[in-house]
Amino acid sequence: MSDLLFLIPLLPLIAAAVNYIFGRWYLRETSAYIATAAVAVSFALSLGVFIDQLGSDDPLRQHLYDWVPAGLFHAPLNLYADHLTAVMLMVVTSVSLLVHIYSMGYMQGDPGYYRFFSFLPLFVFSMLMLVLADNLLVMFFGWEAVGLCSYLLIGFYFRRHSANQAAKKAFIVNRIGDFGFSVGVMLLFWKLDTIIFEQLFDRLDLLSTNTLTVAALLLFTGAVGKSAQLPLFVWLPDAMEGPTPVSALIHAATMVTAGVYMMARLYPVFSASSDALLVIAIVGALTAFIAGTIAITQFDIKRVIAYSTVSHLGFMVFAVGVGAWAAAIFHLMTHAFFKGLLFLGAGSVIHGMHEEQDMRRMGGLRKYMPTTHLTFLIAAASNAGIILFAGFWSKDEVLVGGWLDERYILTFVMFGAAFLSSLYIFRAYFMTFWGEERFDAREVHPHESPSIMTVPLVILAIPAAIIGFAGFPPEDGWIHDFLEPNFTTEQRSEEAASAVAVFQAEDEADEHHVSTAMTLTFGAISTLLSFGGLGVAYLAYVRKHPAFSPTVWAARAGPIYQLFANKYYLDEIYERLIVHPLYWFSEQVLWQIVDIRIIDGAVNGVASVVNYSAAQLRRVQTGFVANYALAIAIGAVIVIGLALAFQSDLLN
Amino acid sequence: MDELSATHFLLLSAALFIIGMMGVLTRRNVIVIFMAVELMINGVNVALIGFAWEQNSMIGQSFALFVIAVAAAESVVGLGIIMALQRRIDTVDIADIRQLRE
Amino acid sequence: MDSLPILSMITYAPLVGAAILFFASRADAEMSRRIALAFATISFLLSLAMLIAFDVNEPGMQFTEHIEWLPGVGVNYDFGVDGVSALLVVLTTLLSLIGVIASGSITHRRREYYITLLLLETGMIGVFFALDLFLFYIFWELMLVPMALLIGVWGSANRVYAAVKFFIYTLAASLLMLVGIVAVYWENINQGNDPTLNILDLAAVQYSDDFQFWVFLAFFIAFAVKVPMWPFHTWLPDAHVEAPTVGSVILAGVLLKMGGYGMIRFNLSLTPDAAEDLAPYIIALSVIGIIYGALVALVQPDMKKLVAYSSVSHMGFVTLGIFAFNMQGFYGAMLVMLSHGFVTGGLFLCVGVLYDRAHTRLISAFGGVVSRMPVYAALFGVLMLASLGLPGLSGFVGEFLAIVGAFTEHRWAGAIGMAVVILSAWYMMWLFQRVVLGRAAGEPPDPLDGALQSGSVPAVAGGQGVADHGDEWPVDEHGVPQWPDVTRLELIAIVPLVLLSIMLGVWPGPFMDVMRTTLESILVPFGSQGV
Amino acid sequence: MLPGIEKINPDLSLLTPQLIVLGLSLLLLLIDAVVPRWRGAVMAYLTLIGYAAALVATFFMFDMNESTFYGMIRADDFSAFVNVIVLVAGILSVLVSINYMTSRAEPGSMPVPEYYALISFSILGAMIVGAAGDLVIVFLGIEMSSLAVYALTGFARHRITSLEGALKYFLLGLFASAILLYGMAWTYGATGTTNLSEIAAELANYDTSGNIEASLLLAVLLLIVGLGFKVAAVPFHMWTPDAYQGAPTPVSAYMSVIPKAAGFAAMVRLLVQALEPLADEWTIIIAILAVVTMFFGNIVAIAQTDIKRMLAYSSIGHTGYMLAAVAAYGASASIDDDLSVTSLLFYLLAYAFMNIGAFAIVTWLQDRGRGVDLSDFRGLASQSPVAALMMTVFLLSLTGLPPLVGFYAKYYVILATVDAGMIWLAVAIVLASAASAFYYLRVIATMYFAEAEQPEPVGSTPWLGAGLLAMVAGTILVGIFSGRVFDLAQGWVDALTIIPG
Amino acid sequence: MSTEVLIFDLLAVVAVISALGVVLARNPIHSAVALVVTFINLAGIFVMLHAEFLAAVQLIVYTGAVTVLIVFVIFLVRVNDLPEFYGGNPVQRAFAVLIGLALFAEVAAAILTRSALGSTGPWTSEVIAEAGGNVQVLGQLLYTEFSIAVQITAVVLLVGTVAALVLARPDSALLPGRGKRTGLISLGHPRGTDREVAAALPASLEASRRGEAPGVRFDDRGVVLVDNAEVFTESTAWGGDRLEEEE
Repeated sequence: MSDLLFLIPLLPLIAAAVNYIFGRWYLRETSAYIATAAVAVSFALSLGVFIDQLGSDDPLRQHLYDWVPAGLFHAPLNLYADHLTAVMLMVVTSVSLLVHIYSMGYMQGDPGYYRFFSFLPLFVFSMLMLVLADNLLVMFFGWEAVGLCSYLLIGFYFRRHSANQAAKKAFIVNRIGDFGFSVGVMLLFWKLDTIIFEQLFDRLDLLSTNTLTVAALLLFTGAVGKSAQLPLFVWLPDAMEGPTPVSALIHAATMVTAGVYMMARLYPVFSASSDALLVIAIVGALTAFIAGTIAITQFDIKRVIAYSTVSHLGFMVFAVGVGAWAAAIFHLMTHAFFKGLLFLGAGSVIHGMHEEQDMRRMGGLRKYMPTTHLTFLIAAASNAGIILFAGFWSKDEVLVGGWLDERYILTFVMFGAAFLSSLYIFRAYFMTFWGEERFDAREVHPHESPSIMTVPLVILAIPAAIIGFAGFPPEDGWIHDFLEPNFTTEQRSEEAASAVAVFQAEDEADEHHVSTAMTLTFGAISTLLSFGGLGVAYLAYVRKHPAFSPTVWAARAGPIYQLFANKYYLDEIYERLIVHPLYWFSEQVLWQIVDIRIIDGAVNGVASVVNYSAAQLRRVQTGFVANYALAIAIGAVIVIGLALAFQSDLLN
Repeated sequence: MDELSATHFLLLSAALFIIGMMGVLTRRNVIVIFMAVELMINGVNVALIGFAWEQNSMIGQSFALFVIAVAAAESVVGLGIIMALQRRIDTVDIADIRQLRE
Repeated sequence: MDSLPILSMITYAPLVGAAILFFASRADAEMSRRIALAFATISFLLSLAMLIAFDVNEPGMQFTEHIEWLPGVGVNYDFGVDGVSALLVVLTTLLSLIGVIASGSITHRRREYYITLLLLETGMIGVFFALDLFLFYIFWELMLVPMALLIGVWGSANRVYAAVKFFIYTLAASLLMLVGIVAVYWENINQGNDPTLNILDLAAVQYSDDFQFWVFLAFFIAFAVKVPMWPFHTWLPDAHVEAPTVGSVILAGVLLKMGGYGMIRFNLSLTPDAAEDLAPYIIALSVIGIIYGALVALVQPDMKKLVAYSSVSHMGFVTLGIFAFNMQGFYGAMLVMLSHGFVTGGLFLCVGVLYDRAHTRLISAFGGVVSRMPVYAALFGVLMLASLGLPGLSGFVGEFLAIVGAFTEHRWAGAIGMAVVILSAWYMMWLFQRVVLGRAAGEPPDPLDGALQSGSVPAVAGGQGVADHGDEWPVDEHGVPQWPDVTRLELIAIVPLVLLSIMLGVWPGPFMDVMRTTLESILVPFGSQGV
Repeated sequence: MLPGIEKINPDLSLLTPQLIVLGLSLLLLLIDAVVPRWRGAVMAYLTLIGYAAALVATFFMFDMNESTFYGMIRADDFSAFVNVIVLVAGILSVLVSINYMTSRAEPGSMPVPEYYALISFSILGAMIVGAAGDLVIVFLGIEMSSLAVYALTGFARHRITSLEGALKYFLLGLFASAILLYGMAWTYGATGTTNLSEIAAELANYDTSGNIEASLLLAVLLLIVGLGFKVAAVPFHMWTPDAYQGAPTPVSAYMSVIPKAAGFAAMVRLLVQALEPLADEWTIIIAILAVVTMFFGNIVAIAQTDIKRMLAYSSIGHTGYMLAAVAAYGASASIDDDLSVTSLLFYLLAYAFMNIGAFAIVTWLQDRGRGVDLSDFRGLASQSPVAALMMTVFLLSLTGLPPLVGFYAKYYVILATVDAGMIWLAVAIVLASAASAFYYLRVIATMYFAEAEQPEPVGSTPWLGAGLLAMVAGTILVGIFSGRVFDLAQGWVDALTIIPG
Repeated sequence: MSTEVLIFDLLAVVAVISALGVVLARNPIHSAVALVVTFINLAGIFVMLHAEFLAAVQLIVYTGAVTVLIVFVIFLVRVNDLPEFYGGNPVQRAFAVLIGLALFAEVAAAILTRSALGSTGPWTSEVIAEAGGNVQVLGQLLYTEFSIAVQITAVVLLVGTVAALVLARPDSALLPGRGKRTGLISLGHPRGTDREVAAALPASLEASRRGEAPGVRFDDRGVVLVDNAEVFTESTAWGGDRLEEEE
């Protein structure tokens, strides 16, 4: 199996290259089949890897070639698949495959069809490289490459200014995170002389706690960018400029979770620094809550889902921060399916509504598009954490993890986020599928999408509904066992081990002996919160209960509502405080003053001084012979005088 | 300074030399400048002959002879230039002869 | 010199071509072009052969040539190539060949143009081969004149200023190097050695710290101006903007490399102690240059200026890497040089393609080029991404290694230098967005443009500025000139660079193999880890 | 004890080149009187043949170190090399002159026959300075050379500026001659002899470790001032721009090299040979003069638009470099390795090729009816690419750009100065060179980058063309094959051998 | 104070005073006369220095030839037009005096501090007398040690002659045949100089400018080309070549 590992990313890459080069003139529609087939084979192979890993604790490895053999900084292109990778492979290839199929319908007739089916497998390739990497540099390659694909696909409609802006913004904001990430990589390399994961983990005990904390925080910066955490999440809502399948695949299911995956992959680094984890937990919790508050004020269906994504990424990051590693990955997995499904469903709605995205111009769609409605409902329930649906199990575990880690305040914040996630998703659901038809029926004729789109929805709905049982019973399900090897620290040196051992002992005691009572309590709270959200949404948007009227509440909340609706003015703050000053500084200070006036001014100044002195000195030459003779005489007197004074015995 | 010594002659030579030089520096009439230079050269000759007298060598006198001869040749050339110039522009004032400048 | 003098053949093939062109006064433009092409190709093929025959395990000089020249003053004709120069020479011959190919848009005094180009090539190759300081200096200055002529004769509006500035700036700086060369020459003799100017012999001598300091400065300033390092960079934007396309390509692709090459070859080997002492200051300047170049590039209204300032930024990595004194830094510096040659060369060609069509380089005059020139957009896009350091393309490996190298020695410098990944993405993507993406001036906006923004951002039509299109191209109903996509010649010129930059990003191994042993041997005096 | 009148038995063979040139000069005068119809070209051929013969004779004069005429005449490698410089420069100047003399570039007519005679006399004077072994001979040689050049400067007698240049040159030259003479008198007074070798021998007994006696120093200083005038060192340079600008262009070309060569030959003979024991004193003075000179010349040249005047200032700048070479004297442990005068001689030879070359292009343009202003060069590259290319070669060589001879010359000077421990002087040289690039480049820029305004220059000047070719070849090749030339020049150390009269 | 010193002082003082006269006299003729006085005094001093031959040469060459030459030139350039003035502006004069005094101080310091070399040469007055006198000894030296210098001096004198001839001889001597000549007259320059532009042209020229006068052409430099230059030389004010003087 390990010999075929390279095919998993390679096939999509080939598809991407072939489609890009030949797509425009030769392949055209055929490109979709090539891409889908490649991804399908990748999926099959991933399945093989998964099955292989199910029964084995030995990771699969494949050495391809030495990518960057720069002395100690040795970055071989190795593929590596352990349990964690296997889970990610499954998630990535399955969702990708479905999105590919779905896109064949969704993108029908688009002039950039071939381009789409070139970028999409390229993304799959990049994501698979990220997942399969065995060292930091290859991971960084995948990390940046998915960013590129995100850029290409957000800006897919490159004739739209807003799409271009969003694409650029996504890339640049991501790069801020990447900056931190790469400094983290360099820090680890500097201290440990390697960037290969396994060697890195072996040598971690050489690091002081402070260094570890710094390294972990730097690496986390990468995750903040990629996984759209506070304060860098601003790019993700704008990323909805891309075609909806892209949002489903990249900005919900896979790419944005790369940050979480990265932290899981670097578990030994992160788990060794409790300070860093605390920061991570706080960021995650705040992100989850704040994104939720924004989501309830949005009217664009994709934006609601986008903020929901941010919020759920916050859940995952929070899980990492409180040491609930398995829960984080578990939530990542369930979220991939239900959020992918939500986006695809939203895409189907948009498709059926002739590119309308504003929920205020929708309503009552359930009778026009039943399949979409049903699958969307399943996904929404999962997202809201309605009991038995996938999202419930994973979210519940995150909350329990927070409590067990004794982050009580944060856990309460997370409760709020959980309530909000139920509220906004059902708000969206009800606004879209229930209530009166607010669109102009003369122009818009809602219709169900073709089966090429609905079939993936149905397929995706299955895991979105039931995949949660992979984590049943809570804290002790299959997923926990499977990921166990990834999240235990081994092989620590004596002294470090003793220090960690205590911590770990407590940890294990807490984690693996969760009382049934606690499980039940948290299940109850979760259920309460999710139904609470559902209920409020129902009352407000279906029953139009005056006590829950959104307009009234919006007016009552006033500035707070404005704050939410304007996403805390983060974009504006960045624009005013960073972007504009930077432009001003670059142009007015650096370029116009430092460069042109000072540096170049000095250069030209030398020339001017020379020219000026030339113009002045030439006037010495008066044309008057007596002056010339005088010059000679003065020169003689000076030369003779000085020489006599200094060199002769006259004065000395 | 009771005895006649080379110092006397050297001082005289210096005086002549410098008076000549000041003539070159102050006069505007080309011909007078020319005369001033002759003064300088005579100053040199006094020095040469003075040194020869002091050292009992004839080299100085011989040198002075060549100086006089060369000075004569120079006079010829100089006066030739003055004549040629005077033929073009009717002046011997160097303040008028300053088209070439700066 | 028993074997074939292949290095001399590589060097003087273009010179022969130039001489033939010079005397072939009847040759018309097309003929001149063919002759130039032939000799540039010969040089390129010979250099490839040299690279193939190159023994990567040999740290010293290879294919050496030695002719006694001016024995009285220790000057000899010494040629040789090692892992550092081999690649740069091939880069030079390649870019020169591409330069000849891409010169189709030159319309006047074409014979002289090709003569200049070929002379320039000889000068550039000689710089990399020369082992004798005197010979090196000759080649170093030799290329000044053709380059200044390229800018001054075939450049655009403000070309005279740019040419003169380029010439005097670099001349002034390199003249100090001449004093340094002479000082080293005498110091070597004063230590009781035979008169020589061979760099290998001179490097074997231990000089006093004080002496090293001054000699280091003398050499360094010459190279720093060439690199160009902040704050010696202001000639570059002017030169680039005014130079013809090929001039810019060669300027960016090869001339700037000579600075980095010179530092590795001369500063490090002659004055290792001074280099180590002064490294912190140089690192600081490099970092300033990296960030500064990027920030200033951000606000440039002119495409070439933007790329020029980005060069300042990129070349900062070269000095950063070199003065980190470890393997990563060296690799990084070398790879950045190669990558910058491919990528910036390619970018200038891309700018040239647009300039040939629109006769302006103002960014504001463009927009939506992709709709009319999709192939062009793809090529430009790849180069843009390579320039901003996307992993898998050429820019990344070098820059990352350079920073890793710097980081292990100077934490803050590495960290701050890394921040340029944000800025480089910013200015390159913004450039790409304004020029290639979007819409041309006059085109109506997309109905869905800004639909997501809930009305806060107005829909934006294409580029605001108006280019002077003349009647050269047919226009569509919006008055947008329908430029043809890249021609076959342009494709031949740009595609190799694109492919090379991909290759360098995906598989830099072969490149690194060539330089490995040499870099390791250069590193020996610095006793650094990292082998 | 009367020394009997012995029959003097001089070895005239040691003066072969000088005698050839003297014979040539007299022959030219004679022809003018006897066969007036041979005026013009025939005289030019004769002149060229004569110089070539003298040059050939000179090559037999190397590797000699003898004296004759009671030590008044030295035949050593230094004098031979000076002969080479002035004869090469003479040949080149004549080649530049031939067509100019008959062109209509100057108003009125010029007395052509005397022209070649005067040039020959001037060259003879310079050669005599080179071979001088006595103060008297130095003086006479300089005067012979100068007198002829005064007349040549005013050769375009119908042009007032020509006469004005001659007058200024003459008056100041006379003034400087007086100062130089005064210095010689003082030297004589301090040492009791005028023989250069004997002066050196005399001074060798003198304690030069501490402060020098004022009168001796005065002698040195007056000599420096006088010679400084001859070589156009600032602030004794004032005549240079006016004389160069006023003189007919071929004469400007001529006098940019040969009187300068004579001046430097005198400087070497007087300072290096005779006053060698006082080297510590005069090197520093010369060094300071060198710096002032190179900067003043090169900077003021920037402000000039008249090419001849610009080249005049440029020649002042080059004087600075040559002075630097002289100032570098005395540093080497072994005098046989002393590069100072070697580099000076090489510089002079290089300078002959490139500077006469630059003037030759100006002449070339004048022959075709153009002026000597910078604007007359506009767009020359598109009208006469070869002429423009040649001018570029000369100017770049003057800038000191490799691989042209000017670079080698400058390199050797820097080599010498650094050897002498005067790094600051070397730095000054390179900075001044950079400044000089300003105005040299401006001419190149005008030729290449500006649009032509005047009609294409037409005309036929075969001799000038031949001369230009020779000078371009020299400018390119002399540097590359400078090894042998340099060895020849290194023979100057012969001059330091003390051969009493 | 010996008689010698007294005589010397007398001669020296007169020489210096007359030298000052040369420099200070307003009229160049007076300068010339003062110069002659100086020379004569110097001749006397030469005699004191046992340089009898040089004294004679001084009288003959300087007071004879040179002064005569000078006076000749003064006449040539018309005495009435001679400028009678001192040097340019007062600053120049002040500087000149200052510089002169400074230089004199420097030289005098050198003179007064010098250590005399003493009698190094063989030519004491006895030896000279034995050889037959100053002239004999000098002659002997000139024919032996200085023989080459004498010859070179001869060439120098020849050069001087040729140079003066080249500059001063009239054009007519150069040009074969005096028949039909093309003269060059610069209209823009009064008195043939390049300095000022004529305020008004003579009427005949105005006519010729209109093309009415035969045998006259204008070229583009503002120069009149005439077939017969004499026609236009009625006024020396703008006659270029003073051709009438050569007739």
